Amino acid sequence: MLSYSIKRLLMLIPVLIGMTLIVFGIIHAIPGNPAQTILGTKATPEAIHNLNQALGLDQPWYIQYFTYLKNIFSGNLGTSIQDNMPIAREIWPHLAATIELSFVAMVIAVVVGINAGIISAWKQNSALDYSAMILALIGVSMPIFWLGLLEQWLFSVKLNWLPSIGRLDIVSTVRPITNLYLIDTLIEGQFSQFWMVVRHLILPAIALATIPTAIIARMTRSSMLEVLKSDYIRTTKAKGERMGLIVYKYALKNAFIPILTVIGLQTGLMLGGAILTETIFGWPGIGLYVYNAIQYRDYPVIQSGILVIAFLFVMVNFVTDLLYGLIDPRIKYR
Amino acid sequence: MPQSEQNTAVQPAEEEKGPFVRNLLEFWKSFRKNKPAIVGAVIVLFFILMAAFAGFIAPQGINDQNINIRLQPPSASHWLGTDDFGRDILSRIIYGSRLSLRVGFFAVIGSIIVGTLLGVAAGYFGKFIDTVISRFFDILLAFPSILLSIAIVAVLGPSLNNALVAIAIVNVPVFGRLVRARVLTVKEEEYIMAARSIGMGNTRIIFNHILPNSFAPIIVQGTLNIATAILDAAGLGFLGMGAQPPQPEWGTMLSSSRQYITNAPWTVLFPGLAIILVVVGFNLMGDGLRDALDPRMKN
Amino acid sequence: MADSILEVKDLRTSFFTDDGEVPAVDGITFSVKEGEILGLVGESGCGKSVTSLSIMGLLPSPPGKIVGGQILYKGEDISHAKESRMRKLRGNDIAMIFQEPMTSLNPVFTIGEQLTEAIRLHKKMPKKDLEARAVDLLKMVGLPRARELLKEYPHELSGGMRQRVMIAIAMSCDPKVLIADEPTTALDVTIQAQILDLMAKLNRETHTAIILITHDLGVVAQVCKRVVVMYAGKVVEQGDVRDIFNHPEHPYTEGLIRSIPDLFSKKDTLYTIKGSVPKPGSIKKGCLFAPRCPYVMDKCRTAEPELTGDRHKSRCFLHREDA
Amino acid sequence: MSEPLLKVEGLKKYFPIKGGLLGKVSETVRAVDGVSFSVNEGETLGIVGESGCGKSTTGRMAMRLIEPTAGKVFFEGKDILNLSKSEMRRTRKDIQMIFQDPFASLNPRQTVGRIIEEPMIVHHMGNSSERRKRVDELLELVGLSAYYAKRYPHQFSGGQRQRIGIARALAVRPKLIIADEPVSALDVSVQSQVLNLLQDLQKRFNLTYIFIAHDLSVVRHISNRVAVMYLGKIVEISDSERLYDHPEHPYTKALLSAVPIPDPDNKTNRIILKGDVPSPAHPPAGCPFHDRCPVAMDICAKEVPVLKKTEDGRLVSCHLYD
Repeated sequence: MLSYSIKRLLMLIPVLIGMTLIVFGIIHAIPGNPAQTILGTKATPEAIHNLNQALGLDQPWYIQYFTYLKNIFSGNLGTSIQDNMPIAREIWPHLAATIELSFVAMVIAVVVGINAGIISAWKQNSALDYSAMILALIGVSMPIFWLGLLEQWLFSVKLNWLPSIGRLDIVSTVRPITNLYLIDTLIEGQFSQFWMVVRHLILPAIALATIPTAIIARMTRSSMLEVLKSDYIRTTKAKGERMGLIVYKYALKNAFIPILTVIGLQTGLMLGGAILTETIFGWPGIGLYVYNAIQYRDYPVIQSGILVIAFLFVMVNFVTDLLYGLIDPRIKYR
Repeated sequence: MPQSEQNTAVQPAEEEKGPFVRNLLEFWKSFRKNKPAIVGAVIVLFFILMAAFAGFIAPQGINDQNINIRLQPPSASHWLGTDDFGRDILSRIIYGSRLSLRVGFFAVIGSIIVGTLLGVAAGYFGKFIDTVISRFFDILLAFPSILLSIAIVAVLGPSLNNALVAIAIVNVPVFGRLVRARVLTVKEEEYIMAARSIGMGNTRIIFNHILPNSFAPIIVQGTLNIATAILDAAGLGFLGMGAQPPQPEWGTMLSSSRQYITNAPWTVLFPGLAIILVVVGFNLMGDGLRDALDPRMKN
Repeated sequence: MADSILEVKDLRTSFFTDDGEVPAVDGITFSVKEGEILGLVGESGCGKSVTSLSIMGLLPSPPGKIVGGQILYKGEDISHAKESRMRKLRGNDIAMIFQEPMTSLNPVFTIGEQLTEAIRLHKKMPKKDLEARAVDLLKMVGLPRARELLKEYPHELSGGMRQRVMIAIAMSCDPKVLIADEPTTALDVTIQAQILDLMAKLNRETHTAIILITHDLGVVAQVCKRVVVMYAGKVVEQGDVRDIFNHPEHPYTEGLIRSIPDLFSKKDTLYTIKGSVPKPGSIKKGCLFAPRCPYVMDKCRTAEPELTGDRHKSRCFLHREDA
Repeated sequence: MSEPLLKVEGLKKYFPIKGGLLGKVSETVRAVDGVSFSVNEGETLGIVGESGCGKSTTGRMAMRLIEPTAGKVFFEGKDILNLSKSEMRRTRKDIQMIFQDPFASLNPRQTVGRIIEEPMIVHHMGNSSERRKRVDELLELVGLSAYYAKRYPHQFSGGQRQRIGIARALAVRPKLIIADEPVSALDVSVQSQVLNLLQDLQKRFNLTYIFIAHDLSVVRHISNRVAVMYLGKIVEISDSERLYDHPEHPYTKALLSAVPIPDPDNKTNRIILKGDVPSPAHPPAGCPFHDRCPVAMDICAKEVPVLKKTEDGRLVSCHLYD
C-alpha cells in the first residue's frame, strides 16, 4: 500500500511540472505585448516598461520559468496587479469559501445521487427508476447558471425564503478563524450566525450539486446493475440472503469503485465549475476571484488562481486513487 | 444463443443488399427499439432543421429592435415574449440554434480528429510515443475543463470562435484516451493476432482492423460530447467569454437578460429551456447509440 | 417415490424476449433421490443450467419465467414459492456451486466473511463457534492453512482452491441437495480430478444428494449413479448410468457417446452428429432431433415421441412397438 | 530421414514483471523455458498440458508471433528468427494459425468473404475475381456454402466460425498449420465434425499440423507424436501410441489417469495429484514437478532433469530414467 502510494505520488511529478508550464505559458500566449494588453491602449511606454520589469517579462523565457518555479516553491504566488497585494495572502479566504461550498454540494450529491442510483438499479424498469433517471438526465443537461437564476428568482424574489447573494447578510460579519464559516461560527458558539451561514449556503450548494448528483446517480445505477448481474451476487443469492442486504451490504462495495472515480472527478470539476455558481450567487470564492481578475486582465491572479485550483484537482484525484486501495483488496498487488 | 446451421439462413431478398446496407439495417433495428433514443434523435433533428431553415421559420430578424414593445410577456404576436430591446425572443432562439450546433459539431469534430490521431499513435506504437502523449493528456486533464477553456479564452480573447477552439482543445484528451484504450483492447483481440499471423503489416492492421473497431465508441462519445460542448459554450457565453452581444447565443442571451428576471422572467426562462432541450436530445441520442452500437449488449 | 427428495414435474421455463416467448426448458421431468448423484447432461443451450436456476428460484427475471409444471422439494411445490420461503431454502436446504470459480466469489470480501454468511443467515450460532465451524469446513474440502485462509481474499487463491471454497460455502449448512453447475469445466484436468474426488467423498460422508450438471460424459460416467440427458429443452433419455452408456436408446445419446475421441485407441474418423443444436422454438413439429438423426423415419417429422420406459426411459420412436 | 519441416531448439520466453518504485523488473515469469522439438512434413505433433504450461506461447513463438527470449526456429532449414520483417511476412504464407476462440479470432466488422480473402490480398495472390472464386471454393471445402461469404461472423455458430477460421488459414496454401486449442470452445458433437475436417484436409493437401490442446483424448485422436508440457518444459515426447499406452513420466501418468473416461465400467484408480501447478514466476528448484510428484526422490529437488532418450527411443525428462 505504501509503495503504491509513493509510486502514484512520483507519477504526479511530470503532471505537476506540465501544469506549471501551461499556467506559466498563459501570459506568454497572449498575442502581442502582454503588458500592453494588460494596461490597455492608453498606457504610457514607461508604465509598460515598468510592468514588463515587474513581471520579469524582459528576461529570456526559461529564466522566467525557473524564477516562477522558485517563487511557487517558496510560497510566492505573485502580486495582484489590481490591488498590489501578495496573491498568496489574498487567495486563502476565497479558496476557503469555495471549499466550503463545494464540500456541502458534494455531500448533497453523494447522499442523493448514490441512493437514487441504488434504488433505480434495484427496482429496475419501475416507475421510480424511470422518474429518477429522467430527473438525472435533465440534471446533466441543465445549465447550472440558469438553474441558479431560477432559484434566486423563485426562492429569494418571489417567496423570499432564502438569501440569494453572498456568504453572509450584508450587515453581519464573522470573525475569520479558518475562513470556513460553518466551522468558525461553531467555534465562536454563535448559533444564529451559523444558521445564517447555512441559509446562505443552501441555494448555491443545490445549484452546484445538480450536475454531480445526476452523474453520480447515473453511474451508481449502471455500476450497480452490472454488479447485480455478476456471478458472485448470484452466489450470495444462492445462500438465501435478502435483497436489501445484498444491495446495500454486498453489491454496493463492489459497485463503489467506479462511483468513487466519478466522485473524485466531480469534486475536482466542482472546484472549477464553481466559477459559474459563484458569479451568480456573488459567492466570494476562488472562481469569482479569477472571474474578476479576467475582467481586469489581472494575469498574475488568473495564473495563480488556475494553478491552485488545478493543484487541488490533482490532489483530489490522487486521494481518490488511494481510496481504491481501501475498497478493493486487489489493488495492492498492482 | 445457440444458432443452427440451417436456421441462420438469411432471406434471399436481404442477401442481395450490400453488407454495409445490412449493417445499417441491423443497427436501425436495435436503435428503433430504444424509445428514449428515438425521442433524442427527433429532438436533435428538430434543432438541425430549425437551424437550417431559421430564415424561413423565424417570425422576425435576429436584431429587429422595437423599443415600444420591450420586455413584453408571451403573446400571440410574440410567442415567447420580447427582450429589453424589444426583439422577438423566439426568433433569437431559432437563430441561436445555429450558433450552438456550430460550436457543438465543430468543437467535437476537431477534438475527434486530433484525439484519434494522438490516441492511435499512443496505443498502437506504445513505449516512448505512448508515454509522451499520455502525459500530455494527463496534464490537460489535470485542469477542470471549464477552467481550462476560460484560461484559453482569456488568452485568445472572448468570442464564439475562440470558445469553440477552447472547447475543442479541452476535449482532445477525452477522445485521445478513449481511442488509446480502445486500440489497446482491440490490439489484444485474437483477430489482430490472426491478422499478424497472415503476415499483415502495421498500417494495414490499423486501418483495416483497429480503426473500424474503434469507430462505435467514438461516435457514442462524440454525440455525448456535443451535449457538453453546447453547455460549456453557453456557460462561456454567460460569463461574457463566448459569443458577444448582440449575437443570439443562448448563454449570452441569458447573461444580458438576467437583470430583468424579476419583471420579465420569460427572457431568462426560454433560452435556458432551449439549452436543456437540445442537450437532452444529444444525451438521449448518445445513450441510445451506445446501447445500439456497444458489442457487449449485442448477442 | 417416497425416497425422492426433489422432484421436477413437467417443468417449463421460458424467456420472454423482443422476439416473443423462447422456451428454454420445455416440460422436463426427473427426480433426485436422497443421497444420490444425478447427472444432468447436454450440450450448450439444452436448458440444463436454466433448469438448475429454476429450481433455485434464481432465474434472471425478467426475461426468464417458470410457465408451467412443479418443483417438489420434500413434497412441497416451490416452483412459485414466495421469495421469503425460497430464501429459507436456498443455502440451507438446497445449495449451489457454479461453473466459474474465478468470478463466483466476491472479490472485495474475505473468504471468512463469505464462508460464514450462509451459516449466520440460517443457523443460530454464537460468534466464537462460527470461526471454528469455518475452519472445519475448509479442512473438510481439503484446504491447507485453513485459519489463515479465512482472512485472505479470493484473488489470492488459485481456481481449484476457489472451487473448494465454493463447495465449502455450499456445504456450510448441510444442505439436502447440492446443485453443481459445470463445477469442473473451467478447471484443468488434474484439478478436475481433485474436485470430482472431493465431491464424491462429501456425497458419501454427508449423504447430500448432488445434481451434477455437465456437458462432459466422462465426468458423468465416473461419478454419477443415474443420468438425465437433455436436448433442446427436453429430456431425451434417462436411466441408470450403465444402461445409458452401454445401451443408449436415443440416437442423440448414442451420437454423443460415439463422437468422443477415445483415450485408449485411435480411430480413423470420429463419429459425428450432423448439423448443430436448433434454436429454441425453431422446430415446431415432430421430434426435435429429427433433422440431425441418422435413423430418422417419416413419423419423426410429424409427431413428437413421448418419454417412455420404466427405469430406463427415452423419447424415441425407434424402441417403440408401434413404430 | 529427410530434414524436418520445422525444428525448434532451446526456445525460451521470459516475461518480466515490473514492480517496485522505479518499475524495476521484480520477477520473471518463465512461460517457456527451453523447449526443443521437430515436426516432419505431413505429420501432426500434439502439444498437451494444463493451463499456464506454456503450450500456446510455444506455438506462437514457432511462427514468431511472439519474439522468443532465446532459442532457434528452423523452418525448411532456415532460421526464421533471423529473417527481416518483410522476409518474415513472406514466410508467414507457409505457416498459418487456427485460433482457439472462434468468437474472438474473426473481426466482427468484416464479412466472412473478406476475412478469408484478406490473407490472399496481403500476399498478392491473384486478382480480385480469382480471389473471390477461391473464397467460394474454400467455403465449400470446409463444408459451408459459398453464399455465406456476404455474412458477418456473429451470424454463425461456434462450429461454423471455426470452419471459417480454417478456411482463412488454408487460403494461402500453407505448409504448416499451428492449431491452438481449435476445438476446446466447441460442443462435443460439433468438436468431432471439426476434428474430422482437419484430418480430411491434412490428407488432401499433405498438411503438417502442430495441434495444441489440453484435452488428451482429442490430442491422441489427431496426433502422430505428442509432447507433454509442464511449467514451460517438455517432460515427455514420443509417438502417441507409446505415450498413451505406456506413459513414463510421472506427470504424464497422472495426467492420463485424471481424464474421466466415458465408460462407467472403467473406473481405474486415479492418481490424484496434490496441490496446484506452481506459478511460473516461482518454479520449484530441481525438477519442476517434484513437489507434486508421487514418486519424487531426493535428487529431484536438487537437479533439473534433462530430456533423454529412454530404452524404447522416446524422450523423457525424469530422474527415474537416469
